[in-house]
Amino acid sequence: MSQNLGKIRSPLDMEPLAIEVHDVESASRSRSARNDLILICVFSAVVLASPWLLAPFGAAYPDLLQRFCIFGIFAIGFNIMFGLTGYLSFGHAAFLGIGSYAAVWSFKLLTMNVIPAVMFGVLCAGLFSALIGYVCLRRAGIYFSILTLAFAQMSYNLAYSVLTPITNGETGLQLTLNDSRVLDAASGIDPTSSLPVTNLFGMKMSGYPGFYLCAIVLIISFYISIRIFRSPFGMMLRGIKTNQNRMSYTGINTRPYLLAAFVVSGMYAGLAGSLMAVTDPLAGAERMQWTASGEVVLMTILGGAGTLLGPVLGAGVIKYFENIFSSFNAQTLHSAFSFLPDGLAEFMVTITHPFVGEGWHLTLGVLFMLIVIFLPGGLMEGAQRIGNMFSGSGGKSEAESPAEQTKPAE
Amino acid sequence: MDAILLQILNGLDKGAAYALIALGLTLIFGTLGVVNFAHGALFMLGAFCAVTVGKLVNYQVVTLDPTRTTPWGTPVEIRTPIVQEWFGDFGAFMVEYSVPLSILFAIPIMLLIGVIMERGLIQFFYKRPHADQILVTFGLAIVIQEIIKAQFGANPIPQAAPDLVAGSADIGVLLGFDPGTVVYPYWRIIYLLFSALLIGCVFAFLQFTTYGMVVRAGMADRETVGLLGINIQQRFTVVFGLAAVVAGLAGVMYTPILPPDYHMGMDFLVLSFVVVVVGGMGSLPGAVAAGLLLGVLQSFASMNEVKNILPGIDQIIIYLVAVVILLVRPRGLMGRKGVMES
Amino acid sequence: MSLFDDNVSRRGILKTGLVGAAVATAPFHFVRGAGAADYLNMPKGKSVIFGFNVPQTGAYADEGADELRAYKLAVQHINGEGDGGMLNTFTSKALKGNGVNGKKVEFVTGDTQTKSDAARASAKRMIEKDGAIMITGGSSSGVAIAVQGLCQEAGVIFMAGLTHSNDTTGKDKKANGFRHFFNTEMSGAALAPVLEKAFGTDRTAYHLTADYTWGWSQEGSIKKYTEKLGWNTASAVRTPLGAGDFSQYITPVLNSGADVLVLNHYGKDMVNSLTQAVQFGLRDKQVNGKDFAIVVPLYSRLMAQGAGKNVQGIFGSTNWHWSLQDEGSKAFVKSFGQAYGFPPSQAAHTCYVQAILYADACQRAGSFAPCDVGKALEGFKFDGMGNGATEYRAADHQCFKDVLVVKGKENPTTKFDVLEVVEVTPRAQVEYPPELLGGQLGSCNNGA
Amino acid sequence: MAILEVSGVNKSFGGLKALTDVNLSIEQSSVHAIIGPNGAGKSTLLNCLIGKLEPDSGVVNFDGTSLLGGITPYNINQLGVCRVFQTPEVFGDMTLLENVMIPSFAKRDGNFRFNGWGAVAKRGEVNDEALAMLEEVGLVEQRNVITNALSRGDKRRLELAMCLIQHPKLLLLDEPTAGMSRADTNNTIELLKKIGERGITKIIIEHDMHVVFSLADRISVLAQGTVIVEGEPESIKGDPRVIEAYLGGELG
Repeated sequence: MSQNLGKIRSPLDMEPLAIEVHDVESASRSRSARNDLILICVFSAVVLASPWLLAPFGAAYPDLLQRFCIFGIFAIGFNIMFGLTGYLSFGHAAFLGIGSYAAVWSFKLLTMNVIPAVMFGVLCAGLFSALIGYVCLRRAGIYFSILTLAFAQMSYNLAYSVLTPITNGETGLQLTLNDSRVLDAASGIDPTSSLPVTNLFGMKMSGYPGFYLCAIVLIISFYISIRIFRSPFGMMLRGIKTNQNRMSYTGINTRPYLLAAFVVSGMYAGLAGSLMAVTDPLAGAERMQWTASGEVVLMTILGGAGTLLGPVLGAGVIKYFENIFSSFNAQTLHSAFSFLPDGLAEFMVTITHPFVGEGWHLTLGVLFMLIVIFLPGGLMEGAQRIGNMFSGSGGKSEAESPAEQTKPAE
Repeated sequence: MDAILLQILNGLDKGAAYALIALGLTLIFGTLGVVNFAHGALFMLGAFCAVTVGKLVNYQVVTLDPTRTTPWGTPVEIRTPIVQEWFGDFGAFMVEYSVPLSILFAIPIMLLIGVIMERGLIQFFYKRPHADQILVTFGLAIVIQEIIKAQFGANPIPQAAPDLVAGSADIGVLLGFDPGTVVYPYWRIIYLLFSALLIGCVFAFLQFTTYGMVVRAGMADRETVGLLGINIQQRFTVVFGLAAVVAGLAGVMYTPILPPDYHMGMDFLVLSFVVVVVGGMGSLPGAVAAGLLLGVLQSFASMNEVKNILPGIDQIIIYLVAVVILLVRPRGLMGRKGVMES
Repeated sequence: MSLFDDNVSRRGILKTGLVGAAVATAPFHFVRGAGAADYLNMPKGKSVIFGFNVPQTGAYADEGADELRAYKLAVQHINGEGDGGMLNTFTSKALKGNGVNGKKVEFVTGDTQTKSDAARASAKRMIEKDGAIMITGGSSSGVAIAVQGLCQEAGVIFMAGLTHSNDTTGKDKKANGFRHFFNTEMSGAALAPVLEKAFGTDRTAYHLTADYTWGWSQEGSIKKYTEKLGWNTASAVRTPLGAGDFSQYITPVLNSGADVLVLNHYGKDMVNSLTQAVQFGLRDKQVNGKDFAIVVPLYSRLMAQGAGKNVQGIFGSTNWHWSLQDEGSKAFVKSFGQAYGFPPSQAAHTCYVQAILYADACQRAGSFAPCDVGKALEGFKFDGMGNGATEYRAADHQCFKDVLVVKGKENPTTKFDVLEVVEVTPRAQVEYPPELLGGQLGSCNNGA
Repeated sequence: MAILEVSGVNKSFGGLKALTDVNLSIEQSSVHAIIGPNGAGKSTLLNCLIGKLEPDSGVVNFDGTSLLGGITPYNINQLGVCRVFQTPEVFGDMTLLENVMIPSFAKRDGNFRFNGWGAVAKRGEVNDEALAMLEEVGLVEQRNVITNALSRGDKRRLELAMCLIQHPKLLLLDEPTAGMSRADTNNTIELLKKIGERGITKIIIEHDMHVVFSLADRISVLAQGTVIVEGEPESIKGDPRVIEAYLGGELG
């Protein structure tokens, strides 16, 4: 790059630009590329090592770890729409559900191998999101949100009732012994007397292998999301978020950009949904309900919308709360505070009890309010503030890398 | 014909509830520019005002009778309703009419809750993005809901309408139908009239008081009103309180129709949001019209004749209508340009 | 408890420097452990862990809370604490009040939220993380079927809680799943004679049905048996789950010519639809010269309480009621009432019984291996658990026992005293051949 | 040769007539100023040229293509029309560099191109061109600053850069120097003159007569929605109708 810098001239044919500017610029460009590399490496390491890292927190069991990954993927995808374009979809859970149903049908009709199931799930979700996105993106702002909500609620209500032949209603679509599974049958895999399990070319996809599959997909998804963030496409999406009018007066047709982003994020949702079916081959209609869509909104904002890591972090925190806090009861609290003197332990149990077990929603509600009130940029903003605190109050580092300081936290 | 008439009544009834919640939502949005996801919770809190009053007037002193035991071997509890003990006939009257009486109780309580909410939380969010407002009020809604659940349990708590109006009226006779073909519960008729009255009061308040004038001006152009030097903050607080009272009273009066539980607010919230948007964000007549319209359509869609042709239509009709209206009329039935689009 | 003990011990290991070993083996515990043990989550220490998966939030939270109370009581009784409850009246005397197979029973809890997804997630957590040997509980058929499927795949026993749909032990039955609660087929068979006696054979019924598995199942069964009586079915309308206001579904009943309204609703839906039907004057109505009647085929005391006065005189069926006077019921009501101050619900009863039956089967099998326990449960005959002589039928893992037909009490003496037993329909009358409901059990799964 | 032909354009809002039979003919490479009192319809006219508003009747032809009849703003821009707004329309949450890169991409890649894989950083030529452009308007030092932090004058210069990088055929400037210091105004005039040398046709709406007379080749005076005078700057200066329009309305 640097050898042709000298030849670059101003578009208006003015004097050649000062070379130092370019040197600084290309250095910072390669630095940001290096930062991304470091980010993805650290991210991969943390994700793959999470069974060990999370053990002290009581979260190191396959089902929850899988959920962290799956909802991480879901939130990353949602963030591509909401974080980049600012369009708040309240119907993304529908695509997740569609991905799940499609994957389970693939298990039922074709094969227990996960590859076709995931592909089929992503494809179906992509098609649906293209369809719904095409209609909903005719409107912006809250009207867009309500349109997506309406479509998702319709999908949910229909899945719950008249579409039961496809969705098996409230019970959820399950595998049965008499499913055809034509590919498995053709390749001579005997139908056993008990239910078959999902596999990747013979490797069972439940438990830890299932987690590692999800983890690898999560890492790939994260990598793709970095690419999208850094691409001209991502820049256009951010431009739409910042000033959609200017975009059109700048010669950009925003709707295909939005639709592309919507479809990409719908496919992410479908991917997450099909992975849910891979790790647990049941697809329930509840995962399409508006509250499920609301959950991914919360995850994204909690972590930090528009940041790369935030949504994954938010998904992790919420799923952790849901699974761990709801399983606490008075007994566990007593043993947790048993190190305290009796009276104090009793007191601590009394004040914490309403927030755990069946009251875990209360914790969730309070947490959100605190985050939104004090950390509007989500957990990533919090992390950044703490980071700034430790690296001294701005000063040198800020001067060195103004880009990193002023861009949204990443 | 009789079936259609009944369905219209059903629809208006349901629609009135949507309209009352939507009215407050759109009032808050139009004046304060805040998307209040906790509005359903206010409706629910209103309903629980009635539950509280019901509990208070039915308060019983429990004494143990050691001479008799329950099947599980503990002494039998003797419950004495003290309100009736103390006040005699008036006490009985209070028990009987606890739901209508709750209105008197709910007005100050809801006003107070509204003011506390606005002063304590909402006012810090006027300038924040809508997403933040949605999130913080959603969090608040969850917190309120969980507190109510912890206090009153998860099951619905039925509230009886006064015996005088517990039955149903044969309104068909008035209109020339055969007796017994168009009967409708008295309480639902009362609810409908009450809602109309409440909507009327809100409009009158906005039309004829100086507060209302400021509010209307504020809905038209918030910045200008700010420049007039009027104490806009105080007005905002009052508007919020008013919206809370309207939602609360809707909740109080709805209790004999639907036994309240902690989750009822969320159930109504989503639909009310659809109503607000279909009516047009920030449009009060739009909210009322859309509420009633969607209520009636929902009732019609539930008729067997319709369901036989379009199975499942009753489950999606509201959303379907919302989609169609938003595509045909971009800003809802009566929305103004430029609201909430950027 | 187990959750935290686990953590504490793990921290201890870390401190003692066995970091590498502990950390390296932890995640593969289940994969490799499965090969090493005979079956999944084989208890190794002095205790065995039961997983209680009940709705703690959502529409059935109160039932879930009652279920949990019953489970805690059952655990106490199995471990020899408290007064022993129905263990004293249970005909099998295998349990000695010293735990099961010499191991103390501990438990973990999860929240089903009455959603299939959430229920499976919490069941998975209890199996994978907490090492639960058995999952039990729930208050909805959809959830029961979903969790039963999971337990079959994972290889643990599922003892269903309150689930009334035929499918649980019919179309969707599984070798690892067992149900004590009755089903809609039995409700229909038990209700029909009582309805005939009360309302005659010339009736036209109008069904409002909750639009999901259980609703359809119940609608089908009630239709089948009432039509056998000679009743007509005017219409069967599906209502969305959790509709809240049912007025738009009730008004068409008024002039439909029907003289009986069958409410195939449960929980909140039943409370609302019944209350509203009464408000619309249906109970005071005269059609075809007959008094209009409402039937609620599946009753629960908690719901009857919710509907208040509206349930008075309305027929339905129930699995168990606390006012029963047999020794088993009395013993259970006594120990439950003394512990919590109010009588148990049918959900509490069925859950308590399921926990005891499971423990007893393990004791008799001398093992916790699902296939051994399953064998011990299959065809098991017992009495003294509140429902008279009962059998766990081997062919479909469904308990067969007497069914209660109840009626809303006209003059309740306390707020718990809302239902009266009209008839105890003997088991023979509600029994059906296992092929009737279809499905395949498959083979049992030890998870190894 | 006229690059832009506006003839018989009418536009009313409700009962209010904003534009009445407006005719304009803009010569290629010329600088055409539109002046007039507040509320004369100047901005409305510009809005009709960029597709923000659709006139009720009339003809607007740019370089042989009609700009009316449902043609979208982005298509108009792709034809080579770019506008600098009175209140700067910039990407406030993005850096200056990104602000300039977006129009550059729009120029290069057309109104839509799904390029979600190649990194922006790999498109070195866009980056270099954007830097050069920022250098041009004197904002290169602040290239990594978030735009919202800029002063209004700087934002307008940035917006100018965003238009210039697209090499537009027609540049619409809506009060390009409003709110600028005298020094900044002079810089801007210099800058605009430089652009003039590149042959970009410009329409300028301006209240500052100093700016108008230093730049404009021709001037149209708009009052109450209609063009009352059009001519060379010298002839406009003394025209009594212009003075009357300003004094009768509001003094600019």
